[in-house]
Amino acid sequence: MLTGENIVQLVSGLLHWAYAQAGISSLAGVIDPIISAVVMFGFIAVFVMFLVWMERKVSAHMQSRIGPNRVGPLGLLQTVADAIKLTIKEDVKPVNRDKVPYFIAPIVAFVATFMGMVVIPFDKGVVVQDLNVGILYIIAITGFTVIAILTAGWSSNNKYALLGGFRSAAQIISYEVSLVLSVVPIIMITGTLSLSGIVEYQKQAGYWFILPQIVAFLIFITSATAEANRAPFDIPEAESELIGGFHTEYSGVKFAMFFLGEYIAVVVSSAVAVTLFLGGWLPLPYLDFLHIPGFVWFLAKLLLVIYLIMAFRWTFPRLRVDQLMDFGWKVLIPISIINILATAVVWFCLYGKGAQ
Amino acid sequence: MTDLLLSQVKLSGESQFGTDEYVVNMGPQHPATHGVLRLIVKLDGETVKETIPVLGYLHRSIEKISENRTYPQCITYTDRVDYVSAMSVNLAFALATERLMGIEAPARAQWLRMVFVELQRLASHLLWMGAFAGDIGALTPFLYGLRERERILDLFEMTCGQRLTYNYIRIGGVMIDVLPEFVPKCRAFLDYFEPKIAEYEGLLTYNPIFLERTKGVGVISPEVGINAGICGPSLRGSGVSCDVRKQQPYLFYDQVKFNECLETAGDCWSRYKVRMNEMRESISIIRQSLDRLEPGPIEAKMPPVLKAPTNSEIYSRIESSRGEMGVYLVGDGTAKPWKVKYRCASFSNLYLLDELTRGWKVADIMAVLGSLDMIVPEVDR
Amino acid sequence: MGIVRYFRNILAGLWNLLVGLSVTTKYFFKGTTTQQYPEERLPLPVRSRSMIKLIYDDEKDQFNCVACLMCMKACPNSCIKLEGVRQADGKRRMTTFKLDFSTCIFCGYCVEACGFDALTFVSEEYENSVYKRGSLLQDEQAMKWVRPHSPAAEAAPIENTAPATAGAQS
Amino acid sequence: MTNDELKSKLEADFKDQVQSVVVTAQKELVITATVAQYLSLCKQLRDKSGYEMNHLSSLTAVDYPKENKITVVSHLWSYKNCFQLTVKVDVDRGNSSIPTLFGIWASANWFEREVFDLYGVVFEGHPNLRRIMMPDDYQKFPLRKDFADDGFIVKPS
Repeated sequence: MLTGENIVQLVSGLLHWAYAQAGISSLAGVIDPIISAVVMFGFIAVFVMFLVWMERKVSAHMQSRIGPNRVGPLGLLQTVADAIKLTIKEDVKPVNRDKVPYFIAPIVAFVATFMGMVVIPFDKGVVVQDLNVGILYIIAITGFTVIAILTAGWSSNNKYALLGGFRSAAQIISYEVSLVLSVVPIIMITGTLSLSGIVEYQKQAGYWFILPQIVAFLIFITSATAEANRAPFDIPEAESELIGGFHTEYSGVKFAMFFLGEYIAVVVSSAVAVTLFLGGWLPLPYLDFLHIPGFVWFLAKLLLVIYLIMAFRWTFPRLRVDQLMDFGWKVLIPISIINILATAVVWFCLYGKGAQ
Repeated sequence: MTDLLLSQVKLSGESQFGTDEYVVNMGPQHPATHGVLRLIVKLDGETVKETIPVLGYLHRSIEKISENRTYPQCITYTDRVDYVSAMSVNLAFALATERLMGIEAPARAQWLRMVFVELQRLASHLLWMGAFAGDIGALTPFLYGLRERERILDLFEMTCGQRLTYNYIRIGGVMIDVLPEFVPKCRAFLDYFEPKIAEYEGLLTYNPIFLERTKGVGVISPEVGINAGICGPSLRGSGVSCDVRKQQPYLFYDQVKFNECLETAGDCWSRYKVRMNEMRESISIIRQSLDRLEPGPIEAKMPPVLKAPTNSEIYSRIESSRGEMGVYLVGDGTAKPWKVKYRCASFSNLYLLDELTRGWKVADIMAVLGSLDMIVPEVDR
Repeated sequence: MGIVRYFRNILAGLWNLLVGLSVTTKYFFKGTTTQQYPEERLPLPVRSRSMIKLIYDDEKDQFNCVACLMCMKACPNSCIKLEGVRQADGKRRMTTFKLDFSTCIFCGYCVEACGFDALTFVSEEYENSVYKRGSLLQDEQAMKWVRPHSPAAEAAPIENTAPATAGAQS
Repeated sequence: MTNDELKSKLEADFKDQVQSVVVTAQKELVITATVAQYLSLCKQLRDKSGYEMNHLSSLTAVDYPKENKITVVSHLWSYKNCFQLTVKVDVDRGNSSIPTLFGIWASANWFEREVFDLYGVVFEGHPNLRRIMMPDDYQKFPLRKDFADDGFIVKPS
């Protein structure tokens, strides 16, 4: 039967056979992670290009337009063309920039979000590193973006960029709180921080956490949108106010890295949402007789959540910076705390001491 | 202006760590200023301390050029005064000239003018709605607005051959009679368009984010609004009855039934709501005008060369899409006007921007600017 | 009561967000309204003021223009320059006609002022972009246009019904 | 109230505060005042019951080089009583100076700046009398009839 786990075992078997042939079996511990990182990078690059295309198509159809349709079938290669264009484009730099931070910021933005992908389980056993503190790791790693954005805004020597950087710092730090708080009930129920463990729990429990934890799901999606600087929370790069915000002065490859980073952040947060609330690689109820591999289910759910985030972007206006703070601190955080308390009370009543 | 910018550079003398004003120069090229308006914004963090509009980047001296053109030739320039609502400015100039020279346009021409001016109001409000939503961050209504606007422009093109600068409403009548299929097509458009307004409202009106951004922002009180010369839908949002169509009826506006849309709060949301309601009223006016459209001549009998009487002058006002549009003409007995003055709604509405944004956030500048429905060529002329 | 209002506001907000999402979702599944320009071309209305042409009478083998200069006087931007000579038969004929399309605003006064059916708008030719500014200055050969002899095309794009005051002024 | 009634009312109310009240051939009511009468006249027109001209619809100027004068023209409108008045004041072309209406109608601010910019009429007491359309370092006054246009304005043949 074709499952993600089988494929991984097959590939790793082949690799180890190859190591043995080459006589470098002792280096497997070094080469294996490199290979998985490269595979993950290739996957994420292709997937993000697809997402950019998808966003343009989704927005176009929502607006009664056609969207990209010139390069390749249905315009699928449009983003490839754009990526090539961005790569070979002149890198315009402001003269009075702060050179080192200006150079490092896009790299940090890209790497920090990309590192989140490491613990995402695409299928049972298909994960680069199944950390037992997966959620903690993701939340910690994605927090790096704020440093990148603040550095970019500061070092660009541009007033719009600086404003964007400040806004981003305030926003991401505030929404980090509600993001964490919305995840807490899941951790309380499952008693594990490992993403794979949470999916396994949902499999055994027979329901997905979106049912008992719909409030947490909404808060998580909202906070994740804000974390990824997506509309309606895109105030750091609000183009009608701040031109481009923190990336006003970036062009070429550096801009592409910010751009890529934003989309990877969307992928990571959607993947976490799928894992936590939508049962990860589990098939839809009553459809498991189809024997569709788990990673297909995972990707389907992932695209659904990403579509939702895109629909938000193309439907809603943008919040003002102080209203954004109000919303985060006065609505999301209280509700998620109430949610935690309610979950605790209900689960205590149902299961006594706790789920374990 | 340079002095003003230089004065910001000086450090405060009292403390080594004195704070400076954060001066952001928005425009002339900025996504939210709808053209080449420049705003010098002094900030304290995110809070706006002062907004100084710098005008003149689109000053094309239309008033000076018009002094060297004959009266009919001036109409081609009125198209460019407010290109989003060119029919209204055509009408303003044509009406002023007719009153100056004592010409009376025939009834069919008057009804046609009403149809086209109200269609233009729809087109202008649609574009405004899209731009306003875009300023606030919702990008989709812009496309929806343009989609419907295209159909209006198709109606215009079918009739007069142009989509933006029509030169259609002329002195003493209109340029050309409508085609026989115009009336059914126009009615079909109105039937198609009317339910769309509810869709836009579904996207925006009670959207919580939209409400947050517009409710209570940029409040113009009636007294301040009147005193500062705010006019049109922007003043009607404060509850002041100021519709020229009601107060000083021109064309046949006294013969059609329509409501003057008023809101009381005076904030951005009220101004938005007034314009959305005005679209519905415009549909009703167009329907009534189409009903009353009867065959007849479309232009008055006029001398081949139009000359204004010596020492004659006229100040004639209409309600254009953006508010009160006045044309002041002074005739000197020749075929060319001695003086032309366009009193434009955008110019007087923009005046209050500083007061409305002071103490608010940067993003509110865009909301207020958008809600005032400002068109830069009309400001600068 | 404050708490009730707090939650009611949140729920009402969520509902109105859903209303907005329903509009965009509806259009997501509806067709598009875009035309793909170079491949799909919409026919322009016959009255469309797209390009000004000088009518050439191929039966008489001459332009209809008699160089009465009415169009030149009517033009608000003085972008028309033309000259004419009195021929041996006593009739005036246009010799050179220059229209600077870089300053022309397609107001239509010249076509309306023309009393000799010499100028017309054509709706077929509307791609007026050029690579060099100089090529916007067109002469009578570039603007030469022979009216098709099919009856359908007999209807002139813009009939000469506009106010007579358009021209005849200095 | 017809224009003629209004005219006699105006003449009665502002007997020595105006130079003349005329109903033009175009049926418009035009008040002519001197520079000295101008400010108090406008203030009374705004405040006096029965007039309440609370809306300064437009303020502009007309240049008459032959008579060596610039006429500052204000168009007033009363939202309450729904009638229109035109107030004209002649100022000298060379040394033009006139009190500002900013204290009466705030909208006069930019209108007067525009008139200053394009005609060179100085409004005394104006809070911010700078050029508004033309560049700050511009020297000429473009809407004056003797403006040398430097070939910018194409005159029709």
